[in-house]
Amino acid sequence: MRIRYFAWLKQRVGRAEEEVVLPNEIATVGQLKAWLAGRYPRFAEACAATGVVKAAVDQEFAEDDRPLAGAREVAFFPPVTGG
Amino acid sequence: MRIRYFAWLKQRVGRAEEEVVLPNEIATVGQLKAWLAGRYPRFAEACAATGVVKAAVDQEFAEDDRPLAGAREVAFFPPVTGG
Amino acid sequence: MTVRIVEQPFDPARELAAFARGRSDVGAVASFTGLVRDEHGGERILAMTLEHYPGMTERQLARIEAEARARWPLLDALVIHRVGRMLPGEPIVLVATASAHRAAALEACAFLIDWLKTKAPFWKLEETPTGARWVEARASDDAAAARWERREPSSPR
Amino acid sequence: MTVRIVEQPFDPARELAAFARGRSDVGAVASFTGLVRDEHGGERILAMTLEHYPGMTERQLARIEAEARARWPLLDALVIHRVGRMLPGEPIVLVATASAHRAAALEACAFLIDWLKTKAPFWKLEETPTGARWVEARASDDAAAARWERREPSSPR
Repeated sequence: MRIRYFAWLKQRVGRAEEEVVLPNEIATVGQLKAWLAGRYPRFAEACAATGVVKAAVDQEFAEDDRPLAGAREVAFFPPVTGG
Repeated sequence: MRIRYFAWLKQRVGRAEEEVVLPNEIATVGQLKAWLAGRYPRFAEACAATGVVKAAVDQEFAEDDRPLAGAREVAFFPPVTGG
Repeated sequence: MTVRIVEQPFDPARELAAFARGRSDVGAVASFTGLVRDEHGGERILAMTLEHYPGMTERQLARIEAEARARWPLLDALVIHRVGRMLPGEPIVLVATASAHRAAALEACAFLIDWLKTKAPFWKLEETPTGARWVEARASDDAAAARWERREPSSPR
Repeated sequence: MTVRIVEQPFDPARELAAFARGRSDVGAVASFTGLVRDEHGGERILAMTLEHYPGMTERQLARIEAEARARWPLLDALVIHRVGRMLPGEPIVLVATASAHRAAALEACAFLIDWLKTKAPFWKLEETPTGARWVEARASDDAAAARWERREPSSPR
């Protein structure tokens, strides 16, 4: 599975994207977030603040309870600020 | 005093403007309207319908109770439809 | 801040290109253009003539524009209204507003066109294949303008 | 109906000149342009970089635009959003809408920019004299977007 990071989360994690092989027990966006937080302390910091880390699964906004089954790409990013 | 007519009221009255000398008893916009209605039957028709004849005194919108004292120009026109 | 009545065709894109140009304190520009349509109420429109009340028109537009500036923090505003005879596809009116942030620009632009439609002395005469007819005022325009009414002495009627 | 992400500067006036051109069924065109300001929160802004999520951005913009067309009788709609590094005074985004009557054009234009601001994956990085900083999302943008929320399955999140 491909994981992508945008804006300042990319800087916190130190990379724009990576390929990961998930352990079987990681079944939702929330579980993936927690798993990545274990690898990147500064990602964990961001996740500790409410509403600061948003996610998309296969380019669709997704909440923590969104299942990962079949997903090819998961992205994490701060709230959007375009326009 | 100068009286001006716009849009289809101008066509009804048959003129765009005229100079009139008002009888002393004509003191308000409403009285002027009634006086002009006596001269122009098709102006009278229009006045009979509610809200169809609007007025301005010296280029400011005015209601029927607006006094005419000191006024130089009174205009009558249908509701505006610009923009 | 500019209000103009014009008798010749004007180009909204060209006006917008010049509007608020070179001002880097402007973060938001909103615009509205009204154009002559080729159809109205099921009848074909061949041409449209805008009559107005010279003098009062400019006064009312200036007043409406001043009211917009009093209500919103505008950095610039522009109102151009054409008068005379025009053809389908030609612009009748352009309203543009500039502000630091978008809410002021968007709201002031809607306000300006809503109030212009009910408070500025213009009248539309449509030419159809069966003759000319004066456009009737619409209750929906009064309702749109009333959204912006406030009970304050400063408010233009 | 067009949605474009562009990496080079674009000219809103030129885009508007081409928008809905030659269509005499259009009676109303509304537009909104967002530009880079030279100041934010009391600090001077030297430049702004817009990052986005290629693929998802286009998808979200197309969805928002389709939602606007479902809600209002639009004859045309245009969304152009720039990405990359830009300077104060340069346009970031252009939204334009065309309809027969003004309410649809004005409302759809406000809707498009409000939803774009909260539902399209763009992020702003400001360069100031003291360094670069990511712009924080504003609660007022969420509030503006929420005005347009409806509890319907067709509504994008």
